[in-house]
Amino acid sequence: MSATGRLGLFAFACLLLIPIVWQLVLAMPPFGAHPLPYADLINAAAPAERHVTNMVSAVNFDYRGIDTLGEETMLVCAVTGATVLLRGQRGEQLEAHPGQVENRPIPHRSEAMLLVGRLAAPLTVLFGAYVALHGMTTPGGGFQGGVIIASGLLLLFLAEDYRGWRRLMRSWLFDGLEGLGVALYALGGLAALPLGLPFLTNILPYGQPRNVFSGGLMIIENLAVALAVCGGFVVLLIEFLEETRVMSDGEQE
Amino acid sequence: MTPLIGLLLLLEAVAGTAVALSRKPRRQVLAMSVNGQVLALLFMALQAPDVAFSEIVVGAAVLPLMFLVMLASCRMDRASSGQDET
Amino acid sequence: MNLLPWIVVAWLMLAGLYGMITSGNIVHLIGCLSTVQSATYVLLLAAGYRHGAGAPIFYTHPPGTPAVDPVVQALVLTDIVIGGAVTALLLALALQLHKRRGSLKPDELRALHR
Amino acid sequence: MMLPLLPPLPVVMPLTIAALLLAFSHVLPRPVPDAVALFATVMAGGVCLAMLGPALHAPLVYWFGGWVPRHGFPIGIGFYVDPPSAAMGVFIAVLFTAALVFSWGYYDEVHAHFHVLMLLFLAGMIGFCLTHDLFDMFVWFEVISVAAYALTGYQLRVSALEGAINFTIVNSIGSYLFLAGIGLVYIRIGALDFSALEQGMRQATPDMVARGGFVLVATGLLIKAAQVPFHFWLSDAHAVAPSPVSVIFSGVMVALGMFGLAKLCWTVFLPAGELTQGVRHFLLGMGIVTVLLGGLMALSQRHLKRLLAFSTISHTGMLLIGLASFRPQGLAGLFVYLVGHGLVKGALFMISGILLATRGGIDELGLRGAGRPIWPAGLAMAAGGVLLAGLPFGLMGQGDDYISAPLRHSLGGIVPFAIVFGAACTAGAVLRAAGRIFLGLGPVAGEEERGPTDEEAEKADRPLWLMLWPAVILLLLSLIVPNGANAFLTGLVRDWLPPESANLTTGAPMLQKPPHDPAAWFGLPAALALAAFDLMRHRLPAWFVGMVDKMKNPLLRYLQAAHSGDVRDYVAWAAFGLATFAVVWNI
Repeated sequence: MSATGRLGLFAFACLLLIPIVWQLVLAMPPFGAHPLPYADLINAAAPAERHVTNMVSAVNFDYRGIDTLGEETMLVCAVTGATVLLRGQRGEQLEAHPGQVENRPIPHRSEAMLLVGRLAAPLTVLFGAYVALHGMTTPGGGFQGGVIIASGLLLLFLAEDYRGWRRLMRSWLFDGLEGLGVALYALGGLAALPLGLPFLTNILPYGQPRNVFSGGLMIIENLAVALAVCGGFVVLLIEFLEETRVMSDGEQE
Repeated sequence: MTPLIGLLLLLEAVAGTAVALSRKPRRQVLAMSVNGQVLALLFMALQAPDVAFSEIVVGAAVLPLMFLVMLASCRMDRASSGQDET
Repeated sequence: MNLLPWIVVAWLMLAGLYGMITSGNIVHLIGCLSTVQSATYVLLLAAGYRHGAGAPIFYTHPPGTPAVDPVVQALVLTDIVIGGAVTALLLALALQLHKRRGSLKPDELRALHR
Repeated sequence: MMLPLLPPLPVVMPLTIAALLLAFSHVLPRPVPDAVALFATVMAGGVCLAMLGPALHAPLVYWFGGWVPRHGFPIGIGFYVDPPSAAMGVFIAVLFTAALVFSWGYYDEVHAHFHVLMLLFLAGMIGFCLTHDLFDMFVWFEVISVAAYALTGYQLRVSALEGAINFTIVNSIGSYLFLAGIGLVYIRIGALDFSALEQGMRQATPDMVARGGFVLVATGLLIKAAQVPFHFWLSDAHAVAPSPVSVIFSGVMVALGMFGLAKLCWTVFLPAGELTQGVRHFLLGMGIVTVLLGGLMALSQRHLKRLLAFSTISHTGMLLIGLASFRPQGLAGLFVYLVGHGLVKGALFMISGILLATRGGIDELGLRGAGRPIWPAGLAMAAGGVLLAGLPFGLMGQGDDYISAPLRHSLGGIVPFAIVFGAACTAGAVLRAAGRIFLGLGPVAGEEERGPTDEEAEKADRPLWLMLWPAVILLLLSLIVPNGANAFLTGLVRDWLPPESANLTTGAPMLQKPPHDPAAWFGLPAALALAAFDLMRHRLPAWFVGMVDKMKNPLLRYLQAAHSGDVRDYVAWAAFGLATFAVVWNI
């Protein structure tokens, strides 16, 4: 189809859609003032039943915990897929080779940059850990914390040069972290089965509300998500950054 | 609260449209980052701090970074194969 | 005012699709997906909003105070992960394609195609 | 005694094993991932089989985390193992087992990544079948999709990458539409569990918002099920994925979209009274168009896997026809046809994989006569072609009967014609390819011989028998129709039917065994005629060949042009499809 043909088809579709969408908009329940039975049920039940204060985490890790397992699974699929695609025949055994950026002078690494990187990286990782840890009580949790930790590790890249960074960041380590995170999530859920209880039953003591260690099994699942997400995103970032260096002679795309 | 939400909704409509209409990939990355930040503000206003947090981390930081890395890689590739375009 | 969220959702969806259809570059096309996805975020969170209610986090205010819907927030969190994962995968695909074809413009790709 | 604990296992077990495989992939010796993946798949299938028997008496309901509904309102996520879902689980595991045997030892380069992806793919599929929650369904469908995107581009060839990008973009749009639909449904009903949704919708009077939600959810599923005009991505993706992956794609992944749509329609939207006559006719029409178009396109392909991909489109259209009749017979036909087609098409993709591996090509013209040394594969391919023709035996033939029986006279009697037409085209295409590749028939004049083909080959270090016997077993399985099939099908569909349709008092079977469709006998002769026309055209009188070409070529050229490989076209078509669907719904 030509560009005009395409646009014409789309315009025709819009012409059909817009009146319907408008009708739909008019029929929508009033914004901010319609019943939310599911939400009310959870908001009323979770603080008492699970001793956590962050309802979103309660939904994610307990009431609808299997969704999160599926979500981590999907993340593993995507990361594994991206790894396969990017690594290709690049091969891993060569990753210790120094990377050089082509057609561009290697940027001079100033002392300030090095200092900022070395200071900011651990701080960011620490912040990520804090966010992950407080998932049961305040906004945040394993997912957000995991991504922050991953980006903290990326900051190390600014401080170390490519070779040093790559020496620290071994793919197998983060593959392992990712896999173990998901496995931990699943095993945490399976732990209830020998007792004759359903998958993901929260069999651990719930702790005190507003305490970091409240929520029982949710703490484990939260940790598992943090590991999986951190591992997954680091692998992604490594593989993408690998792409910015040239292939050495022995390698083929 | 409501005027703020209305304002942010309009802002999001603009930011989202900007993402779709920024034809040059590198400008689009910038638009995406802005879009992520606007979304995060909107989510804060909609009382969803958890989601705002994720959106800031993923939508406004990590994903644009991946786009940038990808574009950088393409540029290197192009430079090495002698073609030139942006 | 009450209709604004839904109008914005519809607008974002159509704008994203329009961007994709008129796109001249696969990377741009992938970026447009994020506009479509923003529409779903806004729809879900607007669905769970409630006037005058606080965040569903009972840390400073006690349980029982009105709060917005935590379920949709959990759904959007999942959605964000999905979006990020799919985008990363798409970028990886596009990157490899660029290495092999030297172009990411659909017209050029198509010209070389059959 | 163990039974109540079983439902999560077919999902959680492969998933855990995959995660552990990934974690330890660096230290595992080569055959371990193969063996472990096969073991996990067989176990998952075994668990589904173990649940199927009890489910025929009463569905198993499983609430994750022990969150049983509170005052009748679901608070967590449930798995609902009804007979169709358990049976699907078994079927999926069978197909995966065959594919894994077929690919044994093939993927050893990149750690265990292939096996990790396949196991997650499997877990996602079974989760999608068993879940009873709309958003959970979405999550598992995303798992399936993302695994599929990754597997499509696995071989890093240009065509594979392009196919994977088109696949990912179109299906992502489908996902977002699905999600937006969930949002609309949630905003109106405030629940996500299927039963709660059904009740909520029944109470809400016919409502624009819930209906809009359904349109979006259904469109999302129709995109994944590759119905016209949402089908464009399929031929790009299935033609380029590694053969064992194509087996799964065509065998069950596309059909799963239809399975999900059928489940939602029958258990949620139909009882809630959301399906008007107009919508049913629209879906029926869409199915018919898909059957016809898939068949025509299959006939005009020379790339064998692309040919098979278009035939998958045609046969998935059959499933939609079965669904759109909204009769118990049609539903039963959908299941039977789904399984039969999956087995046959899986076998055919394996044979194309064998050709890739041993003959180093996939182009029908380029391979002319090259198949003679591996003639057993040719026999299997011909058998597969004959089965596609829809003769009234085997699972596909049975499914044919069930699907066409309730529709013999609707829409002016076009349905039986469309079914025969689609079957004849796809079977004719496969038989023609088999005749050309394995018998060396149908010489083609010079220029065309070296057609535009990708340099394709798959690794050839596996013995022929290892690759061939899974295909043969799948073909044999598709022939088995046990005596009590109708009673089994009655049990299978009973759970989805609205309570009022069950004849509980008399205990008589609700599902009538349909008479054989007499039209089905025309499928094979027509297929043979189509194949013969192409293979023998140099012997036929020139005026006849010229006349036929003049009739079909303009149409085919137009269709070929529409399948441009440009993802922007596909997006525009998808928008058009959504718009027409919405209009029909709104009337």
